[in-house]
Amino acid sequence: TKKSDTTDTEAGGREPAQVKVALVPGGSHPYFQPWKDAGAAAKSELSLGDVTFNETAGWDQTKQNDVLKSLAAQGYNAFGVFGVSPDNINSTFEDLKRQGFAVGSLASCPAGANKADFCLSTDVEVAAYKGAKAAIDAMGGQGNLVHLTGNKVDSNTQRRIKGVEKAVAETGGKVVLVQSVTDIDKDLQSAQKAVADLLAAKGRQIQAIVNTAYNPAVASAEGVRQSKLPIKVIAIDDDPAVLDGLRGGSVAATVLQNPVGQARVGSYALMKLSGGCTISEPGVTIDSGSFVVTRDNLDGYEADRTATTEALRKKFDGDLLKCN
Amino acid sequence: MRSLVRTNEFTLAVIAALGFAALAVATDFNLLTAGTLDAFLRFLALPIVIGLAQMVVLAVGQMNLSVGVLTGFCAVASGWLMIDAGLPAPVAVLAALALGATVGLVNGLLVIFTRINGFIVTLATMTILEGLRYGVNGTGTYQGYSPGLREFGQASLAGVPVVFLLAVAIAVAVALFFRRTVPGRHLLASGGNPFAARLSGISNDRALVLAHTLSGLLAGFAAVIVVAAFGSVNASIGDDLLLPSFAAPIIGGVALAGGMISVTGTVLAAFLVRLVDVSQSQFDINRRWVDLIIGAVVLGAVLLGQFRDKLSGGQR
Amino acid sequence: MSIVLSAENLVKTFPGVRALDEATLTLTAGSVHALLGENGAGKSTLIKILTGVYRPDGGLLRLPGPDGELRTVQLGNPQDAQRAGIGVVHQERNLIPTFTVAENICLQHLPRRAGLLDRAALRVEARRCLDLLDLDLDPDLPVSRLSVAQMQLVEIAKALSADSTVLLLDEPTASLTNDEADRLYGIVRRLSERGHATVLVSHKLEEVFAVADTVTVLRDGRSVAEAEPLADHTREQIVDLMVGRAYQQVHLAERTVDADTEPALALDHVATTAGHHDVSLVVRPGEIVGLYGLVGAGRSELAKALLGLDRITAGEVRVHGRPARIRDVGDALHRHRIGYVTENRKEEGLFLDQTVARNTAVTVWRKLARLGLVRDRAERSLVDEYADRLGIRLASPDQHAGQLSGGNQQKVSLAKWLAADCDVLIIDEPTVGIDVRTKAAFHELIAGLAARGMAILLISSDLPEMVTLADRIAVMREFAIVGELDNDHDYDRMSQSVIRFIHDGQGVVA
Amino acid sequence: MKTETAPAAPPAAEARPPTRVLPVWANPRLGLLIVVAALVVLFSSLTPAFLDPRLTLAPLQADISVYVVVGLAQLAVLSLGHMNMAVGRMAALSTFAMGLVYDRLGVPLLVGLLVGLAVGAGIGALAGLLIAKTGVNSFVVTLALDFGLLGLVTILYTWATGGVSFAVQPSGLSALRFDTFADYCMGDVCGPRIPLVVPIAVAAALGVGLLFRHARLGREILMTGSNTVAAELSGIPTHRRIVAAHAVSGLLAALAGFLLAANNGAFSANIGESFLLPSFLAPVLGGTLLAGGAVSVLGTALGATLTQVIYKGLNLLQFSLEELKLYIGLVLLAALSLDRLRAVIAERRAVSTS
Ligand SMILES: Nc1ncnc2c1ncn2[C@@H]1O[C@H](COP(=O)(O)OP(=O)(O)OP(=O)(O)O)[C@@H](O)[C@H]1O
Ligand SMILES: Nc1ncnc2c1ncn2[C@@H]1O[C@H](COP(=O)(O)OP(=O)(O)OP(=O)(O)O)[C@@H](O)[C@H]1O
Ligand SMILES: [Mg+2]
Ligand SMILES: [Mg+2]
Repeated sequence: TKKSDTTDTEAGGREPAQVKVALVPGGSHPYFQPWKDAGAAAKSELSLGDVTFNETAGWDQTKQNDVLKSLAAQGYNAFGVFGVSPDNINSTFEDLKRQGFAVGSLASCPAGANKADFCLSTDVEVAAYKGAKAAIDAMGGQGNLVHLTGNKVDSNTQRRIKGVEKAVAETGGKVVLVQSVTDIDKDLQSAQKAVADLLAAKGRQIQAIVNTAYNPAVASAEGVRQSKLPIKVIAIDDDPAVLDGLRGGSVAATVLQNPVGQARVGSYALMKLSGGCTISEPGVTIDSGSFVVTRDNLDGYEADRTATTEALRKKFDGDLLKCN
Repeated sequence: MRSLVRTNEFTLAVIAALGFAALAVATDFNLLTAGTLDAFLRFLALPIVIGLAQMVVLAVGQMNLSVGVLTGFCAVASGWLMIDAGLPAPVAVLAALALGATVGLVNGLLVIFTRINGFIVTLATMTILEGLRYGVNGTGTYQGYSPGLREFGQASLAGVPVVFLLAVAIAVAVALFFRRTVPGRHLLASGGNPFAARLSGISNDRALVLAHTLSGLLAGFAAVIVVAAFGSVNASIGDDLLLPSFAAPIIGGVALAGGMISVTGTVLAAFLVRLVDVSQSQFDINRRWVDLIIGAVVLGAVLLGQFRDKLSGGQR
Repeated sequence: MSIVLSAENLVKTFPGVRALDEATLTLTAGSVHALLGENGAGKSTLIKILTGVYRPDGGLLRLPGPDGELRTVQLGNPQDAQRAGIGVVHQERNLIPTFTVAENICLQHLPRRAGLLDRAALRVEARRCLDLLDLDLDPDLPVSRLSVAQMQLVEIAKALSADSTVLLLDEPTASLTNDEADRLYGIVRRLSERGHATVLVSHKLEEVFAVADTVTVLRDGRSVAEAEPLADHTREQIVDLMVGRAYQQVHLAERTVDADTEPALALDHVATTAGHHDVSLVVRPGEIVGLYGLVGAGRSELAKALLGLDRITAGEVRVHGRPARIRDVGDALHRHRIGYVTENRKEEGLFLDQTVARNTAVTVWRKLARLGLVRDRAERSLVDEYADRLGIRLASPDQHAGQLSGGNQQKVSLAKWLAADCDVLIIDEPTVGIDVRTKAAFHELIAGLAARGMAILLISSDLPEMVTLADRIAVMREFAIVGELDNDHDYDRMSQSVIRFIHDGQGVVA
Repeated sequence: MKTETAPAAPPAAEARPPTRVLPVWANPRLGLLIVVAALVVLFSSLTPAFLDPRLTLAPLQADISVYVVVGLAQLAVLSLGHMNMAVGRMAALSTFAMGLVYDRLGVPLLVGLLVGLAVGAGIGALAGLLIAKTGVNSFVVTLALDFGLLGLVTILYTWATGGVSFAVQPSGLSALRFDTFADYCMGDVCGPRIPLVVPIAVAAALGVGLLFRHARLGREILMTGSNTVAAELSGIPTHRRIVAAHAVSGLLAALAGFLLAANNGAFSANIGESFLLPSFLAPVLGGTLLAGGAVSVLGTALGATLTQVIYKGLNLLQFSLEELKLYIGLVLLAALSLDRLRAVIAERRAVSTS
């Protein structure tokens, strides 16, 4: 006979000092680096038991599951996770919730219904749309556009492609999306090679490149600069390499996301959930914001981001969390 | 003449020439325009050198799983030297080469002192190097280093990228080493029949260490090509080099068991793989289909080789 | 006469085996010294110690210094031995298959100029060594393209290339024709006249008596005769020393074959993709048919074509009267009960890194298996039985075949086909590298098999063996049968007829 | 009829001293076991969480189970001296088949598993057939197959699911994923805290062990690996044995894919992505040579255990990424060197005392 499932428990009743938050990205990536500091800040600000940042998963869902189990074994009880595989991560979330942990999906939402308590992430479709818009602006409203992105068989990539296509469609045929090049974010060298081949094959017909992944962004900025072609490059995120490109002119604009906000507000919400609050709409998805930055607003964007982060927290306090 | 026609290299050369011609026609000769040809050859340099780096250890019947990651490590380390330590480019280049050779030497010494299978040793050092490669600059990217070095990477001689010429020069040097130098012959003898080599007074241990050191040195050269030609480096460099490093020599006809190498075959095989790569961007083919095609091409090439062997075997 | 090498009380132990147990060898300048002993007596081990391949566990090795005084030395590796002027041909082939003949010959001291390999000098040096053997071989040919005999000759050229004062030859003639062997011994004699010393290991006692002047006999790793003049001994005495027991006659089983019996194996105007044409041959149950020819005549190839490894393009093969299409060895073994003992035990006969038990039982696992699982007990008793019958020297049935001495390996290679219990057995060069006692035992065994009704096709380049064993001798030349003779067991007469067939290339099929 | 002048036939081979058996501690498998035990002691003294039965030990066993089977899949062809560079993708294709039949036909867990195993065996057999028929190096054939399957698998997933994963959860899968025998009780007596997937892996290991130790098929595969020409000349149908070994490899890859899918809770395209290196690591650590002719199933199990223990322990110690990689490599090298040292000492002793 099977024993009844006594292990299933609900999160709740933990004092902030008992809450140990684990922020787990899918692997090492510049995008997640702000989580480290933001997590540490959240820890002291909210007097949490602990906040750790663990990027050892190496873009492998099995390894990430393993990392999560190890963290649980060490007493971490609240998890902010970027699921390596949006299509599989729900089972991992369920697994964690069964053990009575608060779980937030950070920076990426699972494909289909979200089984974590909430998902705080860039709306990638909106971000890609904004990037494409910026590209269309930069190329003067007409011409040929190319989209460079990551793993094709990933629901987020599909959403990004959709966002770019939407922006292109709005031009009513003045801008043509020549190509969406996928699967070139795994390592820098493949991105460089793909960009070089692309520029060689079609460089003269292209007016702009919009990137929705990091390695292609770095590679296309450098590649376009070297080829001296008049192509506008829209990058992503604010890694030093991208900001340098923005200042140097090889990057026309970049679409920023809000990793700091994800980590800080995410930790906050996880603490609240661990303390006995519930989420009013389980699995709710919240856009953590995206911002187009050009050389002109290089200095002001940080303030916008802080404001958005503050608004996010208010939103959680106001209508997302139910506490008694 | 007949014997030339029967070689694996000849088959590969024919396939490569036909493939290249077909692609040139199919792209309305866009392939032959300066820019396209330049990109084609520039990105051919790395697979050639990395294939040779694997080939020299295959020659003694070993494998080096760390070539790719070692290339990345040397590249990131030279980025660090130029940007964070502020050293001039020549120093960084020499350091990358020295670093590669040193790691290769350590691989070789570990293999002979522990007598652990080279496969496992290099798997372990690969993991260690992954850590080190990441440790240099985390997820950050180095770019904007030495303009001179990058110009060198972009330069062309009579329309041919200098880095490609460098790769060819390296290939010639490797061929010369195996063909014309005594240590090179000893290395091959040791790979062909270790026991017989030992009975002829050749030290198998020395051959192993030499092969691994050379492999590391070639990985160092690969790193220099990366740094010079591509303009930016980070800790992801080298992740996609492991399989190509095996594919080029093995398709090129190098025996896994050791003792037999083919520099020409390795170069031609790298050329073939690059050809598939380029057709993908020329025709906007889904990468997944490209994988299928590469699989088919590789199988086709070896089957053809087999067919040719059968034909020539039948003439005996 | 001055001593050029002295090995005293050498001891060498392998896990489970004491290969050398206080063996002593003294070599004087200008001598041709025979080193004799049964299979597994420790001859090769001794040679390997003298060339720095193995280090002895005990005993002394002394070589003359520059002043001629003997001095204790340690040979740590083969280079040390080379430097000490010791050249060697090991029993096993030790060539680099992908290298050219010239490179293999000069591998120990590749000539260089300006740091690079000097190919011209290499060719000259190789040519010189090949000329010593009157060998007309292209020095630029890769060794992998040579025949076994040619490889053997290249090995000898390699040993000569070092200009050694001591030459150790471990079974150098095992795969040579008589002509080639004679040429080799001519060189050996010339060298000894110039003061070089040679150690010769061979199981062909005729050769030994013809060439050597002194002899050391090993038995179970111990020297039972030390550097005695060979002239003081008769062949029989030497054999007694080797065997350690009084000389006895061996009786080959009596057989009578009825010429009307349905042949077990019949070839009717067979041609093959290997190049055979018009090959007709019958072997009846209880009969031993010899297939004689020079190396490369196509005898082994014929056997392999019969087993389906080459295609038969014309003619007919009949097994017990029924036309047979044999696809592979499994087919031959299980459907037609034909077995083939290969001449090349290392590459084709044995699984060197597997246990003797598995090597022996591999052909009969089908019979030993119940529900697909092999019964270890049955396998064990099978191995014990054949080790016993063939006198295989084993430390244990779980010993790897590669650790056995050459003769014992040959026995294992035969054992698996005896175990398979075939009607027809093709035996290819069964006694190459086999000691006299075992050779006689093999002969007795083969005759015994025939007496019990087995049909045997015996391929051999050893004419005395042929004359001893065969009922009829077919002679093959250039992939065709050029003649067939009834054997009257008179060596001189038979050899004359056979040689005539070979040289004239024509004869009447008897 | 005729008499030959030669000495008497030999009597039975004289009794020789039996082979000295190496001491128990010199057994290579035992060495690995000791290294594993030492690491377990080390890790549990460094972090007590290592002994947490629910959060560490149970998942650890489940992981080991997967990688033992992955190692066995490679071992099946290493026995021939071949390699299977497509283990991972064979697993992916097979789990696709499983997901498809669960999703479309709603078959029970076991039926889907069998379908997947059949697909795995089939694709393995195809690889074997190509290798045997063409004589092309197994590395090249399976590498090419790997590329081909990489494309095929994603194309298939896109076609069947529009994504990279089946949403279906056949009944029983979650039990395999979460339950241990401790969850099943007879009255008051509950089983040990061993995940349900463990017996599957144990059965696979026993099966492969039986195959290579006692079955004619397995032995003939080993002989083919040891010396193909000699095997051919001993009447072994080497082509069929090559096909069989590759089919077994594909079958085990499929099983590993199933176990991983059970552990992860989803049938998805990325199953098997990380199989390649571990598949070699486990058998080679366990003493199986790349040259063929000899395998060690127990060693493979211990090799997989060793790597997973190292990984788990270091994970628990919360190293940063660069430290983690560094230490995995170093611990691996150290463990192996110790094992080597032990073997060398054992050999010396055996020789000097016999
Ligand atoms: N590497 C080894 N490992 C274990 N045992 C060995 C090894 N080499 C030789 N032996 C054993 O040592 C003994 C002597 O072998 P050796 O090869 O010296 O005999 P031999 O006199 O040359 O015989 P043959 O005439 O058959 O060549 C044999 O019992 C053999 O099994
Ligand atoms: N005329 C030839 N030219 C080239 N190669 C030959 C020629 N004749 C024979 N060979 C090769 O030499 C080898 C020896 O042939 P085979 O084994 O059939 O001869 P054999 O009569 O059995 O001689 P043995 O067994 O004594 O060597 C084979 O590989 C065969 O292909
Ligand atoms: Mg011998
Ligand atoms: Mg022959």
